[in-house]
Amino acid sequence: MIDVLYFAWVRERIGTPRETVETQAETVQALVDELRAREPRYAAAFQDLSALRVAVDQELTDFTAPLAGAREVAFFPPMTGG
Amino acid sequence: MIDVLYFAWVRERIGTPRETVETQAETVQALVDELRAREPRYAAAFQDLSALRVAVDQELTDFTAPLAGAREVAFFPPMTGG
Amino acid sequence: MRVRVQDAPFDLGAEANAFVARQQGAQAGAIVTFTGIVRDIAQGLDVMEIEHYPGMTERALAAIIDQAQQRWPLADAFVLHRYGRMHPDEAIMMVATAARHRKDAFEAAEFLMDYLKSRAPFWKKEHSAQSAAWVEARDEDETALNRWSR
Amino acid sequence: MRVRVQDAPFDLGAEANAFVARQQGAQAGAIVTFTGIVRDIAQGLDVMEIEHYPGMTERALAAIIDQAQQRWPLADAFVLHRYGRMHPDEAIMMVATAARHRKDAFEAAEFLMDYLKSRAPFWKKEHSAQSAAWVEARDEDETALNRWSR
Repeated sequence: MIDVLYFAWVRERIGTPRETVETQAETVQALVDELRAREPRYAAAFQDLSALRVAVDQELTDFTAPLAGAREVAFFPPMTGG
Repeated sequence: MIDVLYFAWVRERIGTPRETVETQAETVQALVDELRAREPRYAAAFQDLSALRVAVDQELTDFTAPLAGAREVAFFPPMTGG
Repeated sequence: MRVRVQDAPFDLGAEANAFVARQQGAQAGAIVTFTGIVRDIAQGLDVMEIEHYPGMTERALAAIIDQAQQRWPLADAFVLHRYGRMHPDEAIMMVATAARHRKDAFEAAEFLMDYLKSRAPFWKKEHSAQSAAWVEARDEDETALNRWSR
Repeated sequence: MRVRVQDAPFDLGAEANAFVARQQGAQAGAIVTFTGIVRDIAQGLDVMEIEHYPGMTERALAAIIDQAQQRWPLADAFVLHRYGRMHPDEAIMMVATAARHRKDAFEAAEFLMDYLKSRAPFWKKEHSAQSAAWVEARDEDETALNRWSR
Protein backbone atom coordinates (compact mmCIF):
# COMPACT_ATOMS: atom_id res chain seq x y z
CA MET A 1 0.00 0.00 0.00
CA ILE A 2 1.45 3.30 -1.08
CA ASP A 3 0.00 6.78 -1.56
CA VAL A 4 0.54 8.02 -5.09
CA LEU A 5 0.20 11.77 -5.75
CA TYR A 6 -0.04 13.58 -9.06
CA PHE A 7 0.48 17.28 -9.73
CA ALA A 8 -0.10 19.78 -12.56
CA TRP A 9 -0.78 18.21 -15.95
CA VAL A 10 0.01 14.72 -14.64
CA ARG A 11 -2.88 15.15 -12.19
CA GLU A 12 -5.13 16.42 -14.96
CA ARG A 13 -4.23 13.58 -17.30
CA ILE A 14 -4.78 10.90 -14.68
CA GLY A 15 -7.85 12.62 -13.32
CA THR A 16 -7.11 12.47 -9.61
CA PRO A 17 -4.72 14.23 -7.26
CA ARG A 18 -4.09 11.19 -5.08
CA GLU A 19 -4.82 7.51 -4.77
CA THR A 20 -3.74 4.57 -2.67
CA VAL A 21 -2.16 1.80 -4.70
CA GLU A 22 -1.73 -1.85 -3.76
CA THR A 23 1.68 -2.78 -5.10
CA GLN A 24 4.72 -4.95 -4.58
CA ALA A 25 6.84 -2.78 -6.92
CA GLU A 26 10.40 -2.55 -5.71
CA THR A 27 11.33 0.61 -7.60
CA VAL A 28 9.62 3.72 -8.90
CA GLN A 29 10.13 2.40 -12.44
CA ALA A 30 8.35 -0.87 -11.56
CA LEU A 31 5.43 1.10 -10.09
CA VAL A 32 5.24 3.20 -13.26
CA ASP A 33 5.14 0.02 -15.35
CA GLU A 34 2.27 -1.35 -13.25
CA LEU A 35 0.32 1.91 -13.54
CA ARG A 36 0.91 2.14 -17.30
CA ALA A 37 -0.58 -1.34 -17.71
CA ARG A 38 -3.76 -0.33 -15.87
CA GLU A 39 -5.54 2.13 -18.14
CA PRO A 40 -4.82 4.36 -21.14
CA ARG A 41 -4.88 7.53 -19.00
CA TYR A 42 -1.89 6.23 -17.03
CA ALA A 43 -0.12 5.18 -20.22
CA ALA A 44 -0.71 8.71 -21.54
CA ALA A 45 0.55 10.41 -18.38
CA PHE A 46 3.67 8.24 -18.17
CA GLN A 47 4.41 8.18 -21.90
CA ASP A 48 7.61 10.26 -21.71
CA LEU A 49 9.39 9.84 -18.40
CA SER A 50 12.00 12.45 -19.35
CA ALA A 51 9.18 15.00 -19.01
CA LEU A 52 8.43 13.84 -15.47
CA ARG A 53 9.97 14.23 -12.06
CA VAL A 54 9.41 12.00 -9.05
CA ALA A 55 9.58 12.40 -5.29
CA VAL A 56 9.59 9.55 -2.77
CA ASP A 57 8.46 10.53 0.71
CA GLN A 58 8.71 14.19 -0.35
CA GLU A 59 12.33 13.99 -1.49
CA LEU A 60 13.22 14.48 -5.15
CA THR A 61 14.74 11.32 -6.60
CA ASP A 62 14.80 9.39 -9.88
CA PHE A 63 12.96 6.46 -11.40
CA THR A 64 15.51 3.90 -10.22
CA ALA A 65 14.78 4.74 -6.57
CA PRO A 66 13.72 1.79 -4.36
CA LEU A 67 10.27 1.83 -2.82
CA ALA A 68 11.01 -0.35 0.22
CA GLY A 69 9.44 1.37 3.23
CA ALA A 70 8.16 4.30 1.19
CA ARG A 71 4.76 5.71 2.11
CA GLU A 72 4.29 8.34 -0.57
CA VAL A 73 5.34 8.68 -4.21
CA ALA A 74 4.59 11.78 -6.25
CA PHE A 75 4.78 12.34 -10.01
CA PHE A 76 4.84 15.78 -11.62
CA PRO A 77 6.32 17.81 -14.47
CA PRO A 78 9.50 19.88 -14.01
CA MET A 79 8.85 22.57 -11.41
CA THR A 80 8.20 26.18 -12.34
CA GLY A 81 8.36 28.11 -9.09
CA GLY A 82 9.70 31.58 -8.40
CA MET B 1 39.33 82.33 -10.10
CA ILE B 2 38.27 78.83 -9.27
CA ASP B 3 36.29 77.30 -6.42
CA VAL B 4 38.27 74.63 -4.63
CA LEU B 5 36.36 72.15 -2.44
CA TYR B 6 37.71 69.70 0.11
CA PHE B 7 35.96 66.68 1.62
CA ALA B 8 36.48 64.24 4.47
CA TRP B 9 40.01 64.21 5.95
CA VAL B 10 41.28 66.52 3.20
CA ARG B 11 38.78 69.12 4.44
CA GLU B 12 39.83 68.51 8.04
CA ARG B 13 43.52 68.79 7.23
CA ILE B 14 43.14 71.98 5.23
CA GLY B 15 40.63 73.39 7.70
CA THR B 16 37.98 74.64 5.31
CA PRO B 17 35.37 72.99 3.10
CA ARG B 18 35.69 75.50 0.29
CA GLU B 19 37.69 78.49 -0.89
CA THR B 20 38.07 80.61 -3.98
CA VAL B 21 41.56 80.53 -5.42
CA GLU B 22 43.19 83.01 -7.77
CA THR B 23 45.24 80.87 -10.16
CA GLN B 24 46.55 80.56 -13.67
CA ALA B 25 47.23 76.83 -13.26
CA GLU B 26 46.59 74.97 -16.47
CA THR B 27 46.15 71.53 -14.91
CA VAL B 28 45.01 70.04 -11.63
CA GLN B 29 48.60 69.05 -10.92
CA ALA B 30 49.77 72.65 -11.40
CA LEU B 31 47.05 73.84 -9.00
CA VAL B 32 48.13 71.24 -6.44
CA ASP B 33 51.73 72.45 -6.74
CA GLU B 34 50.62 76.05 -6.13
CA LEU B 35 48.58 75.04 -3.09
CA ARG B 36 51.37 72.92 -1.65
CA ALA B 37 53.70 75.92 -1.80
CA ARG B 38 51.28 78.06 0.19
CA GLU B 39 51.26 76.61 3.69
CA PRO B 40 52.22 73.42 5.53
CA ARG B 41 48.56 72.36 5.93
CA TYR B 42 48.25 72.14 2.12
CA ALA B 43 51.56 70.33 1.83
CA ALA B 44 50.27 67.86 4.44
CA ALA B 45 46.93 67.33 2.69
CA PHE B 46 48.52 66.85 -0.73
CA GLN B 47 51.49 64.82 0.44
CA ASP B 48 50.44 61.55 -1.20
CA LEU B 49 48.37 62.12 -4.33
CA SER B 50 47.79 58.39 -4.72
CA ALA B 51 45.57 58.67 -1.63
CA LEU B 52 43.50 61.42 -3.23
CA ARG B 53 40.81 61.68 -5.87
CA VAL B 54 39.87 64.78 -7.83
CA ALA B 55 36.74 66.04 -9.59
CA VAL B 56 36.63 68.97 -12.01
CA ASP B 57 33.20 70.54 -12.37
CA GLN B 58 31.73 67.57 -10.49
CA GLU B 59 33.15 64.92 -12.81
CA LEU B 60 35.76 62.46 -11.54
CA THR B 61 39.04 62.91 -13.38
CA ASP B 62 42.77 62.69 -12.70
CA PHE B 63 45.59 65.09 -11.83
CA THR B 64 46.59 65.63 -15.46
CA ALA B 65 43.17 67.13 -16.26
CA PRO B 66 43.21 70.66 -17.77
CA LEU B 67 41.58 73.49 -15.82
CA ALA B 68 40.73 75.74 -18.79
CA GLY B 69 37.15 76.92 -18.29
CA ALA B 70 36.72 74.95 -15.06
CA ARG B 71 34.71 76.61 -12.28
CA GLU B 72 35.05 74.02 -9.52
CA VAL B 73 37.75 71.58 -8.45
CA ALA B 74 37.26 69.17 -5.56
CA PHE B 75 39.82 67.05 -3.68
CA PHE B 76 38.90 64.11 -1.49
CA PRO B 77 39.96 60.63 -0.38
CA PRO B 78 38.69 57.50 -2.16
CA MET B 79 34.94 57.29 -1.75
CA THR B 80 33.29 54.98 0.75
CA GLY B 81 29.60 55.03 -0.11
CA GLY B 82 27.07 52.24 0.04
CA MET C 1 10.64 31.52 10.69
CA ARG C 2 12.59 31.10 7.49
CA VAL C 3 9.93 29.68 5.17
CA ARG C 4 6.31 30.67 4.57
CA VAL C 5 3.95 29.18 2.01
CA GLN C 6 0.58 30.86 1.75
CA ASP C 7 -2.45 31.45 -0.44
CA ALA C 8 -2.98 35.07 0.65
CA PRO C 9 -1.30 38.09 -0.95
CA PHE C 10 1.61 39.53 0.99
CA ASP C 11 3.01 43.01 1.54
CA LEU C 12 6.58 43.02 0.23
CA GLY C 13 7.47 46.19 2.14
CA ALA C 14 6.14 44.88 5.44
CA GLU C 15 7.94 41.56 4.96
CA ALA C 16 11.20 43.31 4.06
CA ASN C 17 10.94 45.58 7.11
CA ALA C 18 10.17 42.64 9.39
CA PHE C 19 13.16 40.76 8.00
CA VAL C 20 15.47 43.72 8.59
CA ALA C 21 14.07 44.19 12.11
CA ARG C 22 14.99 40.56 12.90
CA GLN C 23 18.64 41.39 12.11
CA GLN C 24 18.98 43.94 14.95
CA GLY C 25 22.46 43.67 16.35
CA ALA C 26 23.40 40.81 13.98
CA GLN C 27 26.04 42.92 12.19
CA ALA C 28 24.34 42.13 8.90
CA GLY C 29 25.19 45.21 6.89
CA ALA C 30 23.84 43.85 3.62
CA ILE C 31 20.22 42.96 2.95
CA VAL C 32 19.10 41.67 -0.46
CA THR C 33 15.53 40.96 -1.47
CA PHE C 34 14.14 39.45 -4.64
CA THR C 35 10.45 39.69 -5.45
CA GLY C 36 8.73 37.89 -8.31
CA ILE C 37 5.72 39.64 -9.85
CA VAL C 38 3.06 38.12 -12.12
CA ARG C 39 3.74 39.32 -15.66
CA ASP C 40 1.20 39.45 -18.44
CA ILE C 41 3.58 38.73 -21.30
CA ALA C 42 1.00 37.71 -23.88
CA GLN C 43 -1.22 40.68 -22.95
CA GLY C 44 -4.19 38.54 -22.09
CA LEU C 45 -3.42 36.83 -18.81
CA ASP C 46 -6.32 36.89 -16.40
CA VAL C 47 -5.05 34.67 -13.64
CA MET C 48 -1.84 32.92 -12.72
CA GLU C 49 -2.60 29.77 -10.79
CA ILE C 50 0.08 28.09 -8.75
CA GLU C 51 -0.21 24.52 -7.56
CA HIS C 52 2.17 23.14 -4.96
CA TYR C 53 2.87 20.00 -2.96
CA PRO C 54 1.92 20.73 0.65
CA GLY C 55 4.45 19.27 3.04
CA MET C 56 7.16 18.75 0.45
CA THR C 57 7.15 22.45 -0.44
CA GLU C 58 8.12 23.57 3.06
CA ARG C 59 10.76 20.81 3.34
CA ALA C 60 12.27 21.64 -0.05
CA LEU C 61 12.46 25.36 0.71
CA ALA C 62 14.01 24.73 4.13
CA ALA C 63 16.57 22.38 2.54
CA ILE C 64 17.48 25.03 -0.04
CA ILE C 65 17.95 27.62 2.71
CA ASP C 66 20.12 25.15 4.64
CA GLN C 67 22.31 24.72 1.57
CA ALA C 68 22.62 28.47 1.14
CA GLN C 69 23.57 28.88 4.79
CA GLN C 70 26.26 26.22 4.42
CA ARG C 71 27.74 27.93 1.36
CA TRP C 72 27.66 31.56 2.51
CA PRO C 73 28.10 33.20 5.92
CA LEU C 74 24.54 34.45 6.22
CA ALA C 75 23.02 36.07 9.26
CA ASP C 76 19.58 35.02 7.98
CA ALA C 77 17.56 33.97 4.95
CA PHE C 78 13.84 33.93 4.25
CA VAL C 79 11.60 32.54 1.50
CA LEU C 80 7.93 33.35 1.10
CA HIS C 81 6.01 31.72 -1.77
CA ARG C 82 2.33 31.93 -2.64
CA TYR C 83 0.10 29.32 -4.21
CA GLY C 84 -3.43 29.59 -5.55
CA ARG C 85 -4.73 32.28 -7.87
CA MET C 86 -3.16 35.68 -8.50
CA HIS C 87 -3.42 38.50 -11.02
CA PRO C 88 -0.88 40.43 -13.13
CA ASP C 89 1.21 42.85 -11.04
CA GLU C 90 0.66 40.85 -7.85
CA ALA C 91 3.69 39.51 -6.01
CA ILE C 92 4.18 35.74 -6.32
CA MET C 93 7.09 35.22 -3.97
CA MET C 94 10.08 36.81 -2.33
CA VAL C 95 13.43 35.84 -0.90
CA ALA C 96 15.53 37.88 1.51
CA THR C 97 19.11 37.38 2.65
CA ALA C 98 21.19 39.13 5.30
CA ALA C 99 24.97 38.99 5.48
CA ARG C 100 27.91 41.00 6.63
CA HIS C 101 29.11 41.58 3.06
CA ARG C 102 27.04 42.40 0.01
CA LYS C 103 28.65 39.77 -2.21
CA ASP C 104 27.44 36.97 0.07
CA ALA C 105 23.94 38.42 0.35
CA PHE C 106 23.64 38.80 -3.43
CA GLU C 107 25.03 35.38 -4.28
CA ALA C 108 22.92 33.59 -1.72
CA ALA C 109 19.76 35.31 -2.98
CA GLU C 110 20.55 34.28 -6.56
CA PHE C 111 21.26 30.74 -5.41
CA LEU C 112 17.94 30.57 -3.53
CA MET C 113 16.12 31.83 -6.60
CA ASP C 114 17.82 29.41 -8.99
CA TYR C 115 17.07 26.47 -6.75
CA LEU C 116 13.51 27.29 -5.92
CA LYS C 117 12.72 27.96 -9.60
CA SER C 118 13.56 24.39 -10.55
CA ARG C 119 13.71 22.36 -7.35
CA ALA C 120 10.78 23.49 -5.21
CA PRO C 121 7.46 21.80 -6.04
CA PHE C 122 5.48 24.64 -7.59
CA TRP C 123 3.74 24.57 -10.95
CA LYS C 124 2.35 27.63 -12.73
CA LYS C 125 -0.70 27.64 -14.98
CA GLU C 126 -1.67 30.71 -16.99
CA HIS C 127 -5.35 31.35 -17.55
CA SER C 128 -6.55 33.74 -20.25
CA ALA C 129 -10.07 34.32 -21.57
CA GLN C 130 -9.39 31.81 -24.35
CA SER C 131 -7.23 29.16 -22.78
CA ALA C 132 -5.24 27.77 -19.89
CA ALA C 133 -1.74 26.34 -20.13
CA TRP C 134 0.90 25.02 -17.77
CA VAL C 135 4.06 27.11 -17.87
CA GLU C 136 6.93 25.03 -19.22
CA ALA C 137 10.23 24.82 -17.41
CA ARG C 138 12.92 26.85 -19.17
CA ASP C 139 16.29 25.44 -20.14
CA GLU C 140 17.91 28.66 -18.87
CA ASP C 141 16.65 27.91 -15.39
CA GLU C 142 18.30 24.52 -15.45
CA THR C 143 21.49 26.07 -16.81
CA ALA C 144 21.42 28.68 -14.06
CA LEU C 145 21.61 25.89 -11.50
CA ASN C 146 24.79 24.45 -12.96
CA ARG C 147 26.91 27.42 -11.99
CA TRP C 148 26.48 26.50 -8.33
CA SER C 149 27.79 22.94 -8.73
CA ARG C 150 31.40 24.02 -8.49
CA MET D 1 12.54 59.89 -9.74
CA ARG D 2 15.52 57.57 -9.90
CA VAL D 3 17.88 59.17 -7.38
CA ARG D 4 17.27 60.55 -3.90
CA VAL D 5 19.89 61.89 -1.50
CA GLN D 6 18.61 62.81 1.93
CA ASP D 7 19.54 63.38 5.55
CA ALA D 8 16.36 61.85 7.00
CA PRO D 9 15.89 58.16 7.77
CA PHE D 10 13.85 56.22 5.22
CA ASP D 11 11.41 53.32 5.39
CA LEU D 12 12.85 50.51 3.27
CA GLY D 13 9.50 48.72 3.05
CA ALA D 14 7.62 51.83 1.94
CA GLU D 15 10.31 52.63 -0.64
CA ALA D 16 10.30 49.07 -1.98
CA ASN D 17 6.50 49.06 -2.25
CA ALA D 18 6.50 52.44 -4.00
CA PHE D 19 9.12 51.18 -6.44
CA VAL D 20 7.08 48.06 -7.23
CA ALA D 21 3.92 50.15 -7.63
CA ARG D 22 5.70 52.26 -10.27
CA GLN D 23 6.24 49.09 -12.35
CA GLN D 24 2.50 48.45 -12.86
CA GLY D 25 2.02 47.04 -16.34
CA ALA D 26 5.74 47.27 -17.14
CA GLN D 27 6.14 43.48 -17.39
CA ALA D 28 8.93 43.65 -14.87
CA GLY D 29 8.64 40.24 -13.23
CA ALA D 30 11.84 40.58 -11.22
CA ILE D 31 12.49 43.15 -8.50
CA VAL D 32 15.77 43.21 -6.58
CA THR D 33 16.55 45.47 -3.66
CA PHE D 34 19.76 45.96 -1.74
CA THR D 35 19.79 47.78 1.58
CA GLY D 36 22.90 48.80 3.47
CA ILE D 37 22.62 48.89 7.27
CA VAL D 38 24.98 50.57 9.74
CA ARG D 39 27.03 47.85 11.42
CA ASP D 40 28.79 48.16 14.72
CA ILE D 41 31.72 45.91 13.94
CA ALA D 42 34.01 47.08 16.72
CA GLN D 43 31.17 46.96 19.28
CA GLY D 44 31.50 50.58 20.21
CA LEU D 45 30.15 52.61 17.32
CA ASP D 46 27.91 55.42 18.42
CA VAL D 47 27.34 57.25 15.20
CA MET D 48 28.14 56.75 11.53
CA GLU D 49 28.54 60.11 9.86
CA ILE D 50 28.35 60.38 6.10
CA GLU D 51 29.66 63.40 4.23
CA HIS D 52 28.81 63.91 0.58
CA TYR D 53 29.36 66.36 -2.26
CA PRO D 54 26.00 68.05 -2.94
CA GLY D 55 25.42 68.42 -6.63
CA MET D 56 28.04 65.95 -7.72
CA THR D 57 26.39 63.17 -5.71
CA GLU D 58 23.11 63.34 -7.63
CA ARG D 59 24.96 63.59 -10.95
CA ALA D 60 27.23 60.65 -10.16
CA LEU D 61 24.32 58.45 -9.06
CA ALA D 62 22.28 59.36 -12.15
CA ALA D 63 25.28 58.57 -14.36
CA ILE D 64 25.73 55.18 -12.71
CA ILE D 65 22.03 54.40 -13.25
CA ASP D 66 22.37 55.46 -16.91
CA GLN D 67 25.25 53.05 -17.31
CA ALA D 68 23.27 50.22 -15.74
CA GLN D 69 20.32 50.93 -18.02
CA GLN D 70 22.60 50.80 -21.05
CA ARG D 71 24.05 47.45 -20.00
CA TRP D 72 20.88 45.65 -18.93
CA PRO D 73 17.30 45.78 -20.17
CA LEU D 74 15.84 47.33 -17.04
CA ALA D 75 12.30 48.56 -16.61
CA ASP D 76 13.53 50.85 -13.83
CA ALA D 77 16.27 51.50 -11.29
CA PHE D 78 16.38 53.56 -8.12
CA VAL D 79 19.08 54.68 -5.69
CA LEU D 80 18.44 56.30 -2.32
CA HIS D 81 21.42 57.32 -0.19
CA ARG D 82 21.51 59.13 3.13
CA TYR D 83 24.09 61.53 4.46
CA GLY D 84 24.51 63.00 7.93
CA ARG D 85 24.46 61.06 11.19
CA MET D 86 22.98 57.63 11.74
CA HIS D 87 23.12 54.88 14.35
CA PRO D 88 23.83 51.14 14.24
CA ASP D 89 20.96 49.14 12.66
CA GLU D 90 19.70 52.16 10.72
CA ALA D 91 19.50 51.91 6.93
CA ILE D 92 22.17 53.91 5.09
CA MET D 93 21.05 53.43 1.51
CA MET D 94 19.16 51.23 -0.87
CA VAL D 95 19.08 50.37 -4.54
CA ALA D 96 16.20 48.76 -6.41
CA THR D 97 16.08 47.32 -9.92
CA ALA D 98 13.20 46.02 -12.02
CA ALA D 99 13.62 43.81 -15.07
CA ARG D 100 11.81 41.14 -17.02
CA HIS D 101 14.33 38.48 -15.99
CA ARG D 102 15.90 37.94 -12.60
CA LYS D 103 19.46 37.67 -13.92
CA ASP D 104 19.32 41.23 -15.27
CA ALA D 105 17.78 42.61 -12.09
CA PHE D 106 20.41 40.92 -9.90
CA GLU D 107 23.39 41.89 -12.05
CA ALA D 108 22.27 45.49 -12.41
CA ALA D 109 21.77 45.81 -8.63
CA GLU D 110 25.27 44.44 -7.98
CA PHE D 111 26.70 46.78 -10.60
CA LEU D 112 24.97 49.79 -9.03
CA MET D 113 26.31 48.80 -5.61
CA ASP D 114 29.87 48.26 -6.83
CA TYR D 115 29.90 51.61 -8.59
CA LEU D 116 28.33 53.67 -5.89
CA LYS D 117 30.61 52.15 -3.23
CA SER D 118 33.70 53.52 -4.96
CA ARG D 119 32.55 56.12 -7.48
CA ALA D 120 29.83 58.16 -5.76
CA PRO D 121 31.13 60.98 -3.55
CA PHE D 122 30.29 59.73 -0.07
CA TRP D 123 32.70 59.40 2.84
CA LYS D 124 31.95 57.55 6.05
CA LYS D 125 33.29 58.48 9.46
CA GLU D 126 32.80 56.24 12.47
CA HIS D 127 32.39 57.90 15.86
CA SER D 128 32.80 55.96 19.08
CA ALA D 129 33.03 57.22 22.66
CA GLN D 130 36.82 57.20 22.38
CA SER D 131 37.55 58.26 18.84
CA ALA D 132 36.45 59.14 15.35
CA ALA D 133 37.97 57.75 12.16
CA TRP D 134 37.30 57.97 8.46
CA VAL D 135 36.46 54.59 6.96
CA GLU D 136 39.15 53.54 4.51
CA ALA D 137 38.30 52.39 1.02
CA ARG D 138 38.67 48.62 0.66
CA ASP D 139 40.72 46.99 -2.07
CA GLU D 140 37.94 44.43 -2.54
CA ASP D 141 35.58 47.21 -3.54
CA GLU D 142 37.96 48.36 -6.25
CA THR D 143 38.41 44.75 -7.38
CA ALA D 144 34.65 44.28 -7.51
CA LEU D 145 34.46 47.08 -10.07
CA ASN D 146 36.87 45.36 -12.44
CA ARG D 147 34.53 42.51 -13.25
CA TRP D 148 32.26 44.97 -15.06
CA SER D 149 34.94 46.29 -17.41
CA ARG D 150 34.48 43.48 -19.90
